Amino acid sequence: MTALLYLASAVAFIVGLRRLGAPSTARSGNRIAAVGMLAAIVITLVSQGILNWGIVLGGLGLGAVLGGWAALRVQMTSMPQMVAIFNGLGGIASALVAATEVVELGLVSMPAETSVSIFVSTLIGAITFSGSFMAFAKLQGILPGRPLTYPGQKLLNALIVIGIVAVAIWATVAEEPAGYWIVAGLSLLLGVMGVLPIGGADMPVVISLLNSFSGLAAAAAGFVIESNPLIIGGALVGAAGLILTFQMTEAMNRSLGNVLFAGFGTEGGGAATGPSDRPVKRATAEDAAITLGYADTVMIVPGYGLAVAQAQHATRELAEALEERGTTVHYAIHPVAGRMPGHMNVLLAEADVPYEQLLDLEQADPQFPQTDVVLILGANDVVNPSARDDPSSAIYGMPILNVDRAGTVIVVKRSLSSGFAGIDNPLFYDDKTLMFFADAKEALEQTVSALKSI
Amino acid sequence: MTALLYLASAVAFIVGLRRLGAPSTARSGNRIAAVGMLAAIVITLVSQGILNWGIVLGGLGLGAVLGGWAALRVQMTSMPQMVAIFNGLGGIASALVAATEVVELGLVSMPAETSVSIFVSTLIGAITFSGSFMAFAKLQGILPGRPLTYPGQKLLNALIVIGIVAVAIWATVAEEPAGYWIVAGLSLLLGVMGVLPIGGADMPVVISLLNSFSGLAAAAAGFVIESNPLIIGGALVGAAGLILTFQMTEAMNRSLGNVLFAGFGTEGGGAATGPSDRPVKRATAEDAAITLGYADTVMIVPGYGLAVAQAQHATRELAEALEERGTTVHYAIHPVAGRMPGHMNVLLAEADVPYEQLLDLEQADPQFPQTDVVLILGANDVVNPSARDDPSSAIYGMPILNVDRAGTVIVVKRSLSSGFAGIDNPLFYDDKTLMFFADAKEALEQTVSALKSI
Amino acid sequence: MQIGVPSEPIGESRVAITPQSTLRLVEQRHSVHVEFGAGRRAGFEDAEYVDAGAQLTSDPLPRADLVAVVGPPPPEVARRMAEGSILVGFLDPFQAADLVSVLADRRITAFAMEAIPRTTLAQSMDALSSQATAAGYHAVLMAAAATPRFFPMLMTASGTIPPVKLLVLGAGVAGLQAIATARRLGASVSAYDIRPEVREQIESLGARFVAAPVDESAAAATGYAREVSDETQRRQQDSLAAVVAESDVVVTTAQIPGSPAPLLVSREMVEGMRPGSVIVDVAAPSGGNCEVTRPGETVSHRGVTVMGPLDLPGRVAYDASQMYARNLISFLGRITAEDGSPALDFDDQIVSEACITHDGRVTHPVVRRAMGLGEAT
Amino acid sequence: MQIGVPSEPIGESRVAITPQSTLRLVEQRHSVHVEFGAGRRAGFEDAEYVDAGAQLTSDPLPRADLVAVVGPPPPEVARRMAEGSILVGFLDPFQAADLVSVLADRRITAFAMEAIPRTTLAQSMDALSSQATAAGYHAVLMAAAATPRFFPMLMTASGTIPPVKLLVLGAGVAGLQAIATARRLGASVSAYDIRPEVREQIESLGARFVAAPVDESAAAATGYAREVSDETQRRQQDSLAAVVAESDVVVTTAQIPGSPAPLLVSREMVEGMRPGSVIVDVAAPSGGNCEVTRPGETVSHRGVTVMGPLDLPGRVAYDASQMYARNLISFLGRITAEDGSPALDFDDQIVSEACITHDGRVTHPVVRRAMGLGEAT
Amino acid sequence: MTELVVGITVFVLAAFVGFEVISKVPPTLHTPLMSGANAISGITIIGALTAAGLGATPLAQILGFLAVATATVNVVGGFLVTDRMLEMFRSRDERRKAKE
Amino acid sequence: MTELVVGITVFVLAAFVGFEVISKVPPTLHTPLMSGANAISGITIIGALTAAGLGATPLAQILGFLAVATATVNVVGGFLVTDRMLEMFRSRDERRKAKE
Ligand SMILES: NC(=O)c1ccc[n+]([C@@H]2O[C@H](COP(=O)([O-])OP(=O)(O)OC[C@H]3O[C@@H](n4cnc5c(N)ncnc54)[C@H](OP(=O)(O)O)[C@@H]3O)[C@@H](O)[C@H]2O)c1
Ligand SMILES: NC(=O)c1ccc[n+]([C@@H]2O[C@H](COP(=O)([O-])OP(=O)(O)OC[C@H]3O[C@@H](n4cnc5c(N)ncnc54)[C@H](OP(=O)(O)O)[C@@H]3O)[C@@H](O)[C@H]2O)c1
Ligand SMILES: NC(=O)c1ccc[n+]([C@@H]2O[C@H](COP(=O)([O-])OP(=O)(O)OC[C@H]3O[C@@H](n4cnc5c(N)ncnc54)[C@H](O)[C@@H]3O)[C@@H](O)[C@H]2O)c1
Ligand SMILES: NC(=O)c1ccc[n+]([C@@H]2O[C@H](COP(=O)([O-])OP(=O)(O)OC[C@H]3O[C@@H](n4cnc5c(N)ncnc54)[C@H](O)[C@@H]3O)[C@@H](O)[C@H]2O)c1
Repeated sequence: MTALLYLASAVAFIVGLRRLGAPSTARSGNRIAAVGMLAAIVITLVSQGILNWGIVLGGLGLGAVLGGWAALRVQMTSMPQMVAIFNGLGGIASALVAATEVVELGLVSMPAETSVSIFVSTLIGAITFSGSFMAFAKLQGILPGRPLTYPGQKLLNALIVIGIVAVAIWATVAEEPAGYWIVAGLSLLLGVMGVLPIGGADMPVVISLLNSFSGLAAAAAGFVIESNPLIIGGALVGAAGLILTFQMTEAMNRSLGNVLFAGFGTEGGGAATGPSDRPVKRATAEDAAITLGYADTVMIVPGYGLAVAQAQHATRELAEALEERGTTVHYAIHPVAGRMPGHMNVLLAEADVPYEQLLDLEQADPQFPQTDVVLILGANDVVNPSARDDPSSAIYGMPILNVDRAGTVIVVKRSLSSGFAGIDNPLFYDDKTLMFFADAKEALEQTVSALKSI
Repeated sequence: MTALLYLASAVAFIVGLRRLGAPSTARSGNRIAAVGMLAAIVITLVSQGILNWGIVLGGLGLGAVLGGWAALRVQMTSMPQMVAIFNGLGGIASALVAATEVVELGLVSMPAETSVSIFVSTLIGAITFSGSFMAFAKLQGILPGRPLTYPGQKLLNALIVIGIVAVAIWATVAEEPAGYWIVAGLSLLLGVMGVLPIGGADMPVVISLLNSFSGLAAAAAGFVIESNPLIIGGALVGAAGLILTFQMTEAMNRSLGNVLFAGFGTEGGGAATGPSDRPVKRATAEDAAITLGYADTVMIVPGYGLAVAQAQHATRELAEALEERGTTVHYAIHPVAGRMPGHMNVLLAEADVPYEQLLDLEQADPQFPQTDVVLILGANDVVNPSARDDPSSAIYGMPILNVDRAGTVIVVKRSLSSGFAGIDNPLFYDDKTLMFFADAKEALEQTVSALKSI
Repeated sequence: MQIGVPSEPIGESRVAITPQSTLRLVEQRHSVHVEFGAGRRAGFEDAEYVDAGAQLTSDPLPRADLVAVVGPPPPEVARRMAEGSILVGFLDPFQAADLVSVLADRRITAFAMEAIPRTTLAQSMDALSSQATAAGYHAVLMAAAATPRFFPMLMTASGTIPPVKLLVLGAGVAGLQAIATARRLGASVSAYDIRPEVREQIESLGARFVAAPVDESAAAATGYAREVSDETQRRQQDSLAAVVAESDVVVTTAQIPGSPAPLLVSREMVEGMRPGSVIVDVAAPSGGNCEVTRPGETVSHRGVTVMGPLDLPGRVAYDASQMYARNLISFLGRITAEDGSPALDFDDQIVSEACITHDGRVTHPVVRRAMGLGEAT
Repeated sequence: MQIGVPSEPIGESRVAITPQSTLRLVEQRHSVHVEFGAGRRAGFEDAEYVDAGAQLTSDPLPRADLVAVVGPPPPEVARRMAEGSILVGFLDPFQAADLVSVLADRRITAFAMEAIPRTTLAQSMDALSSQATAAGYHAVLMAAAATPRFFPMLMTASGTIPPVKLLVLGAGVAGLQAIATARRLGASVSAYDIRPEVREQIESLGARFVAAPVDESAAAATGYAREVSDETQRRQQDSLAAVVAESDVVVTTAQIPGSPAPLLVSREMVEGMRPGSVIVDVAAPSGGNCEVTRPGETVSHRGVTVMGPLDLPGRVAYDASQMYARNLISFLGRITAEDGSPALDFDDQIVSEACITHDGRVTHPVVRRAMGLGEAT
Repeated sequence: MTELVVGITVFVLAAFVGFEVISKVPPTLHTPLMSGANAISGITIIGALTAAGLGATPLAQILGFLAVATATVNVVGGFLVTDRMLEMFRSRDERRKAKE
Repeated sequence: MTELVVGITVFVLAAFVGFEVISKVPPTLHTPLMSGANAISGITIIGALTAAGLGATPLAQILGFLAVATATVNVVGGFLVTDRMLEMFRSRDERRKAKE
């Protein structure tokens, strides 16, 4: 009966994970998984004949208070750090479960498989713990974000790995618990050393990988105490975390190996640096699709790049797809967008964009504060806030579309290079701006198809 | 060790099934699953300590010869019937495994779960068997395709179900093998009676559902003989078959309940009847996408319906998507397509279709025999073969685009209704024609997005 | 057959046979005799005809078995044709009674292109459609050139220029082509026709349909509109007045075969338009749809320019001639045998309906009636 | 300020101030005095001016603090203006030396719209761009109306009509607009410019770029092209000859500020074109890009129609005037104080560069040089 | 844990894999996929082999023989027929080669 | 079957479910999904509860206590923080309501 109840909570995890993968179901997915977890805890408390109620309830209470407090207090921008810490604690918990087993039973006359499970659980759990805290430190700025490398680094790490394996074998054969603690220590060290050479911008990938590890650690702990729910939950997270890690590296156009061992990573990930060395937020077609798809009002600002990419048809297509979802779409046409008077009109008329959707500067500008998302397609000078803010700018005084008054700004262009006026655009580095680097036509086509799956 | 080898073949099934779901991987998926099956058979022969080698090898040999012969001889058009037969045999095999157990052990002092497993396996296996053969008979025309209904039908079927349950309980409690055979007989009967009221056109759905059943029967047999590979394989197919069944009914815009119990089904499915009561082959956006996506040369024939739907932009989009896949796309413009001279030119120019891709009647007509797929978008009269073949037709003698000389023809229009000339079009009933009933714009948009996932 | 191609009268820039169509005719074993300079005004040089296999001559008429013309020739052309020969072209038989008499007198078999039935089968001979296509296209170009405004919308550093509002009245072949051309140029286009089924066709070109009275029975079996009652006409004008008043350009194309064009835009409606507005009356040859129209002239009425061109297809002479020649050749296919000799089959609906005079008699029943002749026997 | 708007000379249909812009000026505390009928030819009625707050007068000149014109006024206009007042408009100072002298004599401060620097900031005053937009648009309409062919491709029962091949030479503001307009009409468009960066702009309008010599250094810092050597010109003509020969329509717009327009299409090149082809020379006002062009006339050379219109923007008078008036008002903003009184800040680059005469002296250095006056002191 | 519980756990997990493994399948693949899945359900053959191979009574042996034979038809025929159905999805290149 | 074999079977099947369950996830969901999965990996808490609840030696009890506490932080914090991240995906209607 207990086993079946555990199975039910495993099912909750599966369903929850699945729903977490799509924007519309993600919230409910998380809650379903949480309910499954609560059930698993209750089942355990009821069925396992707990003796040390004080310890158990104390631990639960302390953990719940700490976890809840941290989760509710953390800033939105520090979420990844928080996840790293939680993940590290989960990892160490698995290692501690194994350690308790060692403390209680020693390593004497233990079946090989149990011994392997114990060492795997400890190894992975400890790596997860120290690695996650390293990631936290890098993200939080406690450690420098740049990769920390030194000669012989890879050799040293390899030696640690060999050491762990050797000690583990010795400890098992010699039935020597001290060996266990050495392995635990070396594993903690390995976690630290492994994350050192990875750049701060790649930390989300590292955390995701360590998240997969913490699942594996839990599964290993499951083998140790012969508990199917642990194996199932652990394997689930191990596999899902791995897939997710690959998807993250893919979205960065990197390979996992490259992230872990290439010894760079200041670029890529959530941040990239421009010619002015300031970081910008990069977005993919999926990001653009989600941001646009959940907006109520969208303003499209076309520029010369739209003409170069001949993206007029794709633009109308995206607008139609958004309108079908109930979003209000307008176009803000700057008087000098493009390279000839009426350039944008020619293109949009060709794509059959209704005249009523076109707003000129005077009509569009008051709209921006009420606009959820502005989508800038290959425009640059005409949305450059320096014309408004920077008296030293060559275009100071030119009327611009004040897109930075809207909620979020997505800029589609191929690079950070400048437009006709040849000057840098502070808009790209704005906090509310997402840069989608691509040819406008391709970007739009990708966004349209991404929109269909959200 | 054996268990792990079985696990490996189960993995082969999983991977195989997954790959079967996408056109590009389907063939390899089928082969991977087949290899897994071969492995499972070999493992069984090697590990189970077979005593009756003659019987075993005889059965294997006979089955292989029969199955191979049938599979290689069957006409492409009779595939669904063949699948029905295979499926029925698979179902009965599971029932026979359970029966053997009963014959060997009787029902004496059997644990409740084993008894339940035996009855479930027999029930489902027998239903699958007789139901599948009924489906075969309907598809093959041995039985009439129309639903066979009579008053009290549902009541009778309900009585059979109650009878099965009652007898099974009695047999288990009374430890009476005769009861087993009664259950088997009633189950066979239930399969026959259940399929009777379902129309011939719905048979593919029935076969798919029975396919899911045969998986469940195998899983039940697995519980009987306590074999994990059977449970895994059976559960896999049971679940996958169920999902597939839902997808099939969804593609027909029906619910499963409606298919099984509504007592109709001459329409829908693969065939629909037109005003002239001749059947046409219906296609969905996915069918269109696959047919187009795997063609080397596509000719698009636009007509007045394209103009009505204002589908010119969507058309170019589809053409571009196809060209990206390496397909050659041209447009065949009939001189009087539309409602004014040059109607199609106006629209396609607006959508920026390159002039070089437009072929007039004289240029296009010789191309059709070398064209893989013709996509007709809201054209009717201008592709009506009566103008060529039927001297009594009002348009006899008008030059047409001889699209029926191409490999496959996809016609996109909203219904089977006639065009400007008000006459029926035999092209729609041609064997090589797929009718995609939809507004041209919507149809094209759906096809473009379907194209992305094949 | 010997096919003669005379120069058209002054004012007609098209030509009945082009060098390209000469090629085809020669292939079909005809010989083609073209008057010097006949194609010049349409953009075809004599040398091109020669290259295509035609003979140049100063007088193609007397020797020709068949004479191909665009517009109705002066009666003296008919007089100089060989007795028993064939004449094909737009003959305007209702207006040109004297021509018809001469044709009958000289036992000439005359076919009027405009009398060819507009059936599906005869589409390739439908010169009314092909020339209306040219007319509708050019009418919008004339309007665009005459309008002191931009057709398309432009948002520029010098302000936003709204698109021109263009209204098309009568959306047959010419009207639809006008809609398409105006839409290409970026105008905001509305259109109206009395036949209700045209609504869908207007919308299929991306234009708006103007809600004004439609007449379910307006479409006769032929697909043409019928003449409407004075009452209907008044209601039409009432409903259209507001739309016309806010239009910058109006292109009218409404016609009723065999009757004068319906009056759709009254003098007051013109006066309700903004100065600078433009009306192009494509129906001018049959009297015009606008009360102010003076066929063949451009008048300015209270600041509104009203054009009533009579030669619209001729302003696209090159392509209009190409299409016309194609139509003509397609019709010739109906009246010639394999070897190129004439073969008139009056059981063929197309041939019989197109025939105006044959064997000394006026054969076309409506023309007979118009000329006051009795029923044909 | 009292702003005077005289009627333009015959031949100029635009007007410097429109009723809409009158509204704005009145808002800015100016009073506007419009000569009777000044807007008539552009489609603006006197009543509209009155509604917008203008005063009608038979002579707006003597009382005006500022006189707004489109083209260079005859010297007597300057003579009748109040001493010390301001004149703004296209003044053509290089050609109109006598006007400039009179302006200087009467201590009039004269600003030439064409001398406003074409910087990013001055885009809203850039009347050269706005009027070139109108010119490029209308040039294509003229070409389309004059061509005996359909611009778009048509596949009909009367045969397939290929699209017209249209070539644009010089793709500045007018050229790009010509490309866009021709593309809208369905022509198959190619274009060429000597400045290499224009290639991308041409392609951004869906036209083909013609491979002919480009000059990396052609674009001066101003964004204008420079005059090229005879050698380059010959090479240009050689490379263009084949493209020109197979074009049905050529629109030329190449200009070099302050110099005569470059010769791109020689007489032989014209003779290499098919009869019926059309050339519209938008550069006619500065001499034309075609050797055959006679500015202000339409000539037919061996069957090729060559048009050299001088009043292209005036043919879109309504919208061209609207844009011009906007440009003018935008410039006025630079030379008036909050309260509407004149406030000339010659440290402002735009004001100083646009100024031709001030306080009795010719201030513009290039004009001084052209008039043979010494360096300004 | 009892065999039953293990069986149920395995069954549930396998069923989930089955559900998840079939994402949106294009209708043209419905029949081949059904056919392939059907062949996999022939896994019951290993039960049949055991039953036939170890059956003691003649009746059991006959039933076992039938079970093996029918299951084998299902397996062999099923995979072969699926492969034939999938001919059309050979890649462009394969087909080009085949055409030559 | 041994516990080990059962464990491995269950592990493999669950891993497959894990692989399949994550289809193409939009990048904006990467972090929340990671965070949610991380919370699920806190299932190790049931091992921790057993260890702490049944530990006999003081050391085991201390380690058990730590295990429970850390695992609970992971679970509680993980689910809560994920929920907060997912705020932005509330449906249009929910947000409209929230705005009012
Ligand atoms: N309208 C007129 O009449 C006229 C005439 C002359 C000059 N101008 C000037 O032109 C400028 C117009 O402003 P604008 O904002 O429209 O254009 P812009 O400032 O010139 O910027 C265009 C941007 O488009 C991007 N781009 C180019 N090709 C692209 C492609 N295929 N896909 C995506 N992006 C692409 C470029 O960035 P990447 O290279 O990073 O992709 C570039 O920064 C103004 O400075 C105006 O003064 C206007
Ligand atoms: N070109 C000319 O100058 C001209 C002039 C006058 C007449 N005609 C005549 O018009 C005909 C033209 O032939 P055609 O093949 O182009 O057209 P057609 O024969 O009139 O057929 C058009 C088809 O389009 C379908 N349709 C309508 N709306 C649709 C939509 N929104 N989405 C998808 N399909 C839609 C209709 O079927 P559903 O209702 O089932 O959707 C209809 O059967 C010829 O008979 C020709 O003689 C031509
Ligand atoms: N069978 C064929 O394939 C074929 C070939 C060519 C044309 N046609 C059809 O023939 C019809 C007539 O063509 P046309 O352009 O030569 O006609 P037309 O030139 O005689 O008339 C032009 C239009 O004016 C409209 N009209 C007449 N009186 C009106 C009124 N009072 N108010 C408003 N509109 C009025 C008519 O309905 C017509 O659409 C069209 O529908 C055309 O599609 C059919
Ligand atoms: N800063 C701004 O925002 C702004 C504003 C308006 C115009 N401009 C730019 O100024 C430039 C000139 O504009 P314009 O249209 O007034 O120029 P223009 O009228 O002086 O010349 C028209 C075109 O002819 C070309 N040309 C000159 N000699 C040629 C030759 N020998 N062969 C081929 N082509 C030749 C020029 O390159 C130019 O493109 C354009 O690039 C325009 O984009 C910039």
